[in-house]
Amino acid sequence: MTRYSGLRLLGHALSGHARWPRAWRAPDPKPSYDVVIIGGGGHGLASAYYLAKEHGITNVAVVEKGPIGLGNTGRNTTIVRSNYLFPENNHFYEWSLKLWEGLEQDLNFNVMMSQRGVLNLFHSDSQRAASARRGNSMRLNGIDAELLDREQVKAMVPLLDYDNARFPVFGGLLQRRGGTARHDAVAWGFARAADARGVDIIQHCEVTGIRREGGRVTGVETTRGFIGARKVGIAVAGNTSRVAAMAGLRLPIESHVLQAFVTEGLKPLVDMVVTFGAGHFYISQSDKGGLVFGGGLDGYNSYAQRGSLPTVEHVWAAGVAMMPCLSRLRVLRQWGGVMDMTMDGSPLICRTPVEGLYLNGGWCYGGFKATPGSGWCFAHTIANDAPHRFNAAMTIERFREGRAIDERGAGPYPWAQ
Amino acid sequence: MHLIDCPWCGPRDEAEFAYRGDATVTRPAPDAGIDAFYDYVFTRANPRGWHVEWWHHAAGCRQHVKVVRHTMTHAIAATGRATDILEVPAA
Amino acid sequence: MSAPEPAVPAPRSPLAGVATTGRYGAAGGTPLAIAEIPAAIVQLAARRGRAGDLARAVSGAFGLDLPPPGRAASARGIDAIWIQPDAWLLLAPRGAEGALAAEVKRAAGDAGSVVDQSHGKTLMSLAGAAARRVMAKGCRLDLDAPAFGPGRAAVTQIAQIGCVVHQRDAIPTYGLVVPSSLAIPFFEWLTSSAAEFGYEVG
Amino acid sequence: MTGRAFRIAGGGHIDRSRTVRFRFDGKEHSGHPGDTLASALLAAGVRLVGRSFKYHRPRGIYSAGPEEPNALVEIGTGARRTPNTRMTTAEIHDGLVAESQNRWPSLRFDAMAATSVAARLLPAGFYYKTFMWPASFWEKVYEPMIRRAAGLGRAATEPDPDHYEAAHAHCDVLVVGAGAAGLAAARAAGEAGARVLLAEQDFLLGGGLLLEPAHEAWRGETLAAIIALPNVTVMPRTTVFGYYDHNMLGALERVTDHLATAPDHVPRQRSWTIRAREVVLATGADERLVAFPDNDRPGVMLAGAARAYVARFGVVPGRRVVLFTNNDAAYATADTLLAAGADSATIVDFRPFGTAAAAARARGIEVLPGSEVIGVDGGTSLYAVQVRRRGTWGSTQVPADLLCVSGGYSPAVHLASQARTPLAWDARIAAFVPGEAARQRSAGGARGVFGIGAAAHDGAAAGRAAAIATGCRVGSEFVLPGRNGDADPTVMPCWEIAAPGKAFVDLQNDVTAADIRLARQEGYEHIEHAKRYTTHTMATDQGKIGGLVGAAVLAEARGLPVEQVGIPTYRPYVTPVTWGAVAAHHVGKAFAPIRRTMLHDWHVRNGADFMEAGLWLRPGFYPQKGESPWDSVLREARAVRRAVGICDVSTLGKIDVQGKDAGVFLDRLYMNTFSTLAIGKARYGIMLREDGMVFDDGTTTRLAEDHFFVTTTTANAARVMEHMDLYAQTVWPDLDVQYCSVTDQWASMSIAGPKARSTVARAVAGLDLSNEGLPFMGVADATVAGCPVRVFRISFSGELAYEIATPAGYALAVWEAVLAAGRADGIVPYGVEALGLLRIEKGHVAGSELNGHTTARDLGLDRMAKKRGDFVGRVLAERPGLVDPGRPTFVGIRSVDPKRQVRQGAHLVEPGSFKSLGWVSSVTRSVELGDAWIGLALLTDGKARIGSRLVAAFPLKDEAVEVEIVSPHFIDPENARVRA
Ligand SMILES: Cc1cc2nc3c(=O)[nH]c(=O)nc-3n(C[C@H](O)[C@H](O)[C@H](O)COP(=O)(O)OP(=O)(O)OC[C@H]3O[C@@H](n4cnc5c(N)ncnc54)[C@H](O)[C@@H]3O)c2cc1C
Ligand SMILES: NC(=O)c1ccc[n+]([C@@H]2O[C@H](COP(=O)([O-])OP(=O)(O)OC[C@H]3O[C@@H](n4cnc5c(N)ncnc54)[C@H](O)[C@@H]3O)[C@@H](O)[C@H]2O)c1
Ligand SMILES: Cc1cc2nc3c(=O)[nH]c(=O)nc-3n(C[C@H](O)[C@H](O)[C@H](O)COP(=O)(O)O)c2cc1C
Ligand SMILES: [Zn+2]
Repeated sequence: MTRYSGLRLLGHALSGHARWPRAWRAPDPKPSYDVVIIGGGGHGLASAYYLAKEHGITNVAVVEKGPIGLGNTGRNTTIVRSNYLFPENNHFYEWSLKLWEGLEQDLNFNVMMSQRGVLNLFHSDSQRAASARRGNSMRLNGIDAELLDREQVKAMVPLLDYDNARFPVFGGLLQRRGGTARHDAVAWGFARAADARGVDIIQHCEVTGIRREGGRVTGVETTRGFIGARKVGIAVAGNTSRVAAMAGLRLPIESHVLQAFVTEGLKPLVDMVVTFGAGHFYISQSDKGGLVFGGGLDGYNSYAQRGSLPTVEHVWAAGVAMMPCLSRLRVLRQWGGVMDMTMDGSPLICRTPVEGLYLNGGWCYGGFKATPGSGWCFAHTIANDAPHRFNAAMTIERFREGRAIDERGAGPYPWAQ
Repeated sequence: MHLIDCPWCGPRDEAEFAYRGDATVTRPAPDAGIDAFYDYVFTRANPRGWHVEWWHHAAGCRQHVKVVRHTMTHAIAATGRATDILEVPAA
Repeated sequence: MSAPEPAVPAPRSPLAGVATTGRYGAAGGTPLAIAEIPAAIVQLAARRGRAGDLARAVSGAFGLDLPPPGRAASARGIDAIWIQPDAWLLLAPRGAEGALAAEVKRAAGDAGSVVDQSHGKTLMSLAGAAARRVMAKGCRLDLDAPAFGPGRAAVTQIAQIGCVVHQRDAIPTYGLVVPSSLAIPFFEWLTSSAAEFGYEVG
Repeated sequence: MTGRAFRIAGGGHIDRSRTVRFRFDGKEHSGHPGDTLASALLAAGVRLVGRSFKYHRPRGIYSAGPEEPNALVEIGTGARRTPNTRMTTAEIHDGLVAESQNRWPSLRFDAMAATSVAARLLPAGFYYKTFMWPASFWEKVYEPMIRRAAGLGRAATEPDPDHYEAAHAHCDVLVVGAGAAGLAAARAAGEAGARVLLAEQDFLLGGGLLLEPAHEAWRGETLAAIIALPNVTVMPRTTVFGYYDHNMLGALERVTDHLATAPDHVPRQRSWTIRAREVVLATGADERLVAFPDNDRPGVMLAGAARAYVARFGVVPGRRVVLFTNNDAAYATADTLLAAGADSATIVDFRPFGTAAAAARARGIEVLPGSEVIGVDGGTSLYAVQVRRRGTWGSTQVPADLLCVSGGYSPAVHLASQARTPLAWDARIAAFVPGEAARQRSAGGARGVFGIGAAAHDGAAAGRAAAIATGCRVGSEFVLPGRNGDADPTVMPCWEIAAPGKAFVDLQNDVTAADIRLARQEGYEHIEHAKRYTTHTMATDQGKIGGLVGAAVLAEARGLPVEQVGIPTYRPYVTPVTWGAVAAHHVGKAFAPIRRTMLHDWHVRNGADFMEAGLWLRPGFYPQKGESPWDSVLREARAVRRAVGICDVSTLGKIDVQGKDAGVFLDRLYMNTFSTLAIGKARYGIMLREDGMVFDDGTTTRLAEDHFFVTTTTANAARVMEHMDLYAQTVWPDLDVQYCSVTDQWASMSIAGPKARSTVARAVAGLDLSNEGLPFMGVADATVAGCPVRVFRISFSGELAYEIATPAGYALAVWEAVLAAGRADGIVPYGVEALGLLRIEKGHVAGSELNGHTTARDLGLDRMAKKRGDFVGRVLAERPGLVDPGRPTFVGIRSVDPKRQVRQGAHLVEPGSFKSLGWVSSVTRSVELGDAWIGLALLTDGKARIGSRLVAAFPLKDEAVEVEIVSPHFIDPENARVRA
């Protein structure tokens, strides 16, 4: 792998950039691999990378139906944080955040991880209490969190509506180590680093079946033929139910649309991630200057990566309600992604009832921040045929057993999670 | 934005409805046991294609409307009352 | 111990102090008319399988044919508006407390469930040539003919507030029934939407 | 340049009789009504208007419409400053103030232009490869630098003073675009009787017709005919920005932006949702640029735009003109400019010598066939163009102050593609055109039918077909322009001219053809990867004029036809949409409606401090002079414990349930049994979700055999109704049950305290309040001050208490009567805070315990479950994890040092440990326990720990408070008081 650096850039500039190599190869599939990962999103690519890096398993293919990184990895609002309530989640996400913190150097790819801070506003005593419970849980688990009062929030984000708000700002829960990263770069960076360790990244190769013999996985049928595998990992956010069904699994998942928006480019205006507590809305500013924002699910099953207007109306209204100066700005583009919503809003990284078949999915609207941690834990689970303690609770059986990890307490209603 | 033909109110905007999920699952008999209830409450076919589902006309007649809708195109093939059995197109 | 029985005082409007009579908004032209109408409001629902009995009973007692979905009907000063399958709102000029509910219950017998909503719901009216344009600022229904017209009614949502819309005549005049606890924000939406055309609160 | 006016004497669509004054970058300019900021500045001789995004290159006006990539400015001042506004669509008005953006210190001398020098170091994606060392520098140094350099205009930071509206429209046929095709479509559909909406983003209707004096008469007639049709609504200044499911389109109407002073009560902009049965997309076509070196210099402009400035705005954007084209249509630009007084025009035609060239020569115009532009000379303005014969080396310099470019036209398929209409490649025009779609058709330029005559005919046919599809009969025929004047639309594809230098495919984002090739070389060869790696088409114009060009460069590099490479996904918005317009009414205080109880005004008058409860405002407490919040809460609660208090509890959800099966219905919804409840009695009940967790609680009263009155928590009122709907309609449709919300019908107030009986007895008439007459959980009708009331003997506070419900219109009368009656008993109004204090002392659960995480067992409420029979949640509540004895259970806590505050949200840990054993759900200071801090908690092995001590840890404030674990029932565990 040609290492990237400022010096190298200078060198290539002299030769008119004519000699930059491919970031990753475009190999044909081999007849079989030790591990086939289905899905070339951030999670699939990270899984392959950590299989190679942490477990020395390099005979690995990532098969992706389209170009890599254009699923949810390529369309999310890029918030990275580990501010969860339950220990099952906060240990996992904290581990992921730790991996983010060194990711640039590890991958030799600038994923623009920017620890700008994530501020969750609250607007009532009961919301403050819920934030406090969560923040205290984080702190007890060694994760940074700060509880800000109204004045502290005002000093930090003066643009909020402090005078005329329908739901006044009471304060906020701040995680300074949270922030954003460049979504595309994450996929590309993992792809390049995995490829450098020998992983085959096979694009435009859709898995159409999962072959089993005697209850054991033997490989995958694809649009480019059968590919044998001793172990198969599913990491196909947005399509988890469909791919799992190829192995006869029926999951506690519904697929829903989540929309996102970006404004025209602006000079720096919002310098952290801010989430509204009185409506579905959150915002940050990208390095290019666009305000990237979103809200809640549209709230109906859908595999279409596009959404509907009622959600748009609510999200935009919430934005102006929270930050009145947004009103005059113009929104440039809206898009949607398909969220595999589990019945408790928490993910699955686990073995399945089919031997040799592993599942990584159900990321709901929060899996971008999990990318390195998810890949790391999934690789561990596949390599050892057993979960790491960070993902031990993220099983399918938890629903049957009554051990849901329901942060919001919303219950088995995916559209409300 | 979906236009849902409420069997009582006529075509109404999606904004008036609250989605209430898969209408193909039926509540098991009270003594059916945990597994049956687990299936009913948690597991979903979640098809990419035609889906029979509930849309509660929350801001209208407050009825649960049964809707056959395509989860890729969002086309609606049929709507009906809660007890209606609706035809689901082949593909 | 207990106090002597005074007369029932007049109920207070949820818009008391808010809907002040006068002319507002843009000047010139004929203003829209906005008013709160004190009304007795009763919710009537047929018992299971008794819709026919109920219809006959109501028709017999009030000369009123309970309307089908999407419609309203009027007779002897009572408006009936379809709101749900086998359920209607009956509206009449405000009289003695609970009188309409009692009369309706008497007529319906065990064929219907009757609930007094005279306090729970507030009736307003909006009238004038520009009324449809005002409504378009919050109402997602198609209020143009032939989709809507005199005698038509619908349950919908306006400015996030559940609302029964009843077109009473061709002017058009709309009767608007909203939950009383939300009457003020509804009135605020209504008047801010009407301001462009000028309006008079009566 | 000086001396000669750029404004020509006559023609076009501006009103020369009036002058409009405005400022650009501090300098005053003037123009005429009908001008855009762009045309007025061109008329004033201004050529440099902006700086590019990355290299800060000088830029001029490139187009004459919303596709503009360069000419973006900040318009307005102070709170009204609006960044990134396209000069090419902004109408001027007196007093308008515009400023250039993304430059420092000035437009002409932009220090950031230095990046241009380092451009070689900044190829596509350079930031992915650099700025990684040292690691800590990214956030501190590199990123702030990038952010300051990037971005475009500056947002105002004050709240927007303008107001906006949303509105809804319905029609049979929506026609988008009012060019020849759209006008004809609207007229045809309108005359057929359809209800038509015609939306046009421009302030003038006519599209390409506005450039054609020969067709002005037809435009006028057609417009008049349309306006005369009562069933057609014309919406100028209205951009249709998005095409959503089921023929719902979004549009933005700019209502007052063009006015110097806006009339009162009129919104600045209005967002429309338009539900159309049929849609005709007559959105025309966008002219494409050609990628040649320095194709971004001020003085380079699209050919159609140059023509528009002359023909529509009466402005000559240049005098020595070079026209670079690959199609016949652009020739008209040369003619138009010459006719308007340009000194010279040279046509550089990419194609071999043909009929158009011959005709132009015959008209005396110089034509260089088979030639191409390989560069321009100039910095902030243009003085020459480098032209070369194709296939040769070397070039000639043609002096010029304006270079008009036409790479052909791409149909504006944005909306069609958003609606998922498949696109097909049309080789004739080298562009994508929309394929078949249901309930939607494109017409005219929007589907590659170019030329006024052809477009008009196509539009009329589409309008007619759309009307017929909605059930109309064919309308009358009307005159359409002839097709003779239409130019041959065929183009010879010309995407990039291979020559050294920066050839831009995306002007605003500074993406060059070389960037696209680099992306491919590094493996980002899919169009969507190339887009993201280079940011091609991601600027505010979304690649309207260069998008396809970049795709073609990529295709060339990959050795594939363009149609196989495709273009990036079209998404809303066709042009960017004002945020506030879609937010509309629902901002500020109107973000969500405020629900008020009928006692609201009384609470205001009596100094209540309000708190939010869902949409409701409820009195939190009633501070008296000099009181701190805690002072008043404690005073109010003490009054209840020692004498009597009154609290407005009208916000509780109330549901009237009737029917033969009402009891059975409630039995199945609640853990408890209600069918056995005696008439005139109330019972507390718990409702579960189907997954076995607690959903809601409340009391239910039986008013008659077939009539119940259910109360819910304030927070869950609507959800409980939905829950009932789901089960009544889809699970047990055979039950005879009718129910409706009566939350607003009944106001209710709780009168609680040892003296409650005395107060209530004085207030109510016709009721025996003795324990025999109205026992605990009894209900009876009575009157207060002549108003009908229903008296419930129920208690949340743990004291002897009555809840008086009255039809809401009487609330004030009843409330005041009770207050008067209680004066002798020392009655005090108390708010939600005191209510919370009292219920915590009593150990009643509320929202913070019923948070969706708890089971009835956790809360010690499982004994309420009926032994037999079905109810929602029964089965799944028995899952192993939910009956696990390790689950946290409900306990009380009490600060060991009564002065030390315990906080809600603290966790319970062993001293010195970080392992959370549970959490504190509710806390208060207690009146019963001498102001001590007490609370409720959910704690692992809760029961077993009663009597032991733990630490309530609140690391967010570095607090650790020793607490004793106690029973959650701090007062009167035997319930003697409520039965007193
Ligand atoms: C609008 C939006 C905003 C979001 N915001 C955030 C946020 O701020 N923070 C956060 O943490 N998370 C966020 N998320 C969630 C986050 O994007 C996802 O959870 C995460 O990116 C999932 O990554 P993945 O690699 O699992 O999935 P993906 O990136 O979707 O990758 C799955 C891949 O599998 C491929 N695939 C599917 N089926 C097959 C098949 N049969 N054969 C081969 N390949 C197949 C797909 O093509 C796809 O490339 C957001 C999501 C959306 C849509
Ligand atoms: N080679 C050629 O001959 C050639 C090539 C391209 C275009 N043209 C032009 O094609 C025209 C054909 O007429 P036409 O009617 O199809 O196109 P047109 O360009 O005359 O009209 C399109 C209209 O639609 C409007 N519009 C576009 N998108 C819109 C949106 N989203 N919302 C609201 N309005 C929108 C535009 O402002 C414009 O007024 C001729 O006038 C000619 O000038 C000719
Ligand atoms: C963080 C982030 C920032 C984005 N910024 C822009 C932008 O500046 N301009 C733009 O056109 N699109 C932007 N997009 C949207 C993409 O163009 C694209 O719409 C999105 O990734 C979904 O892909 P799709 O539209 O191809 O389906 C951004 C997307 C994300 C996730
Ligand atoms: Zn309905």
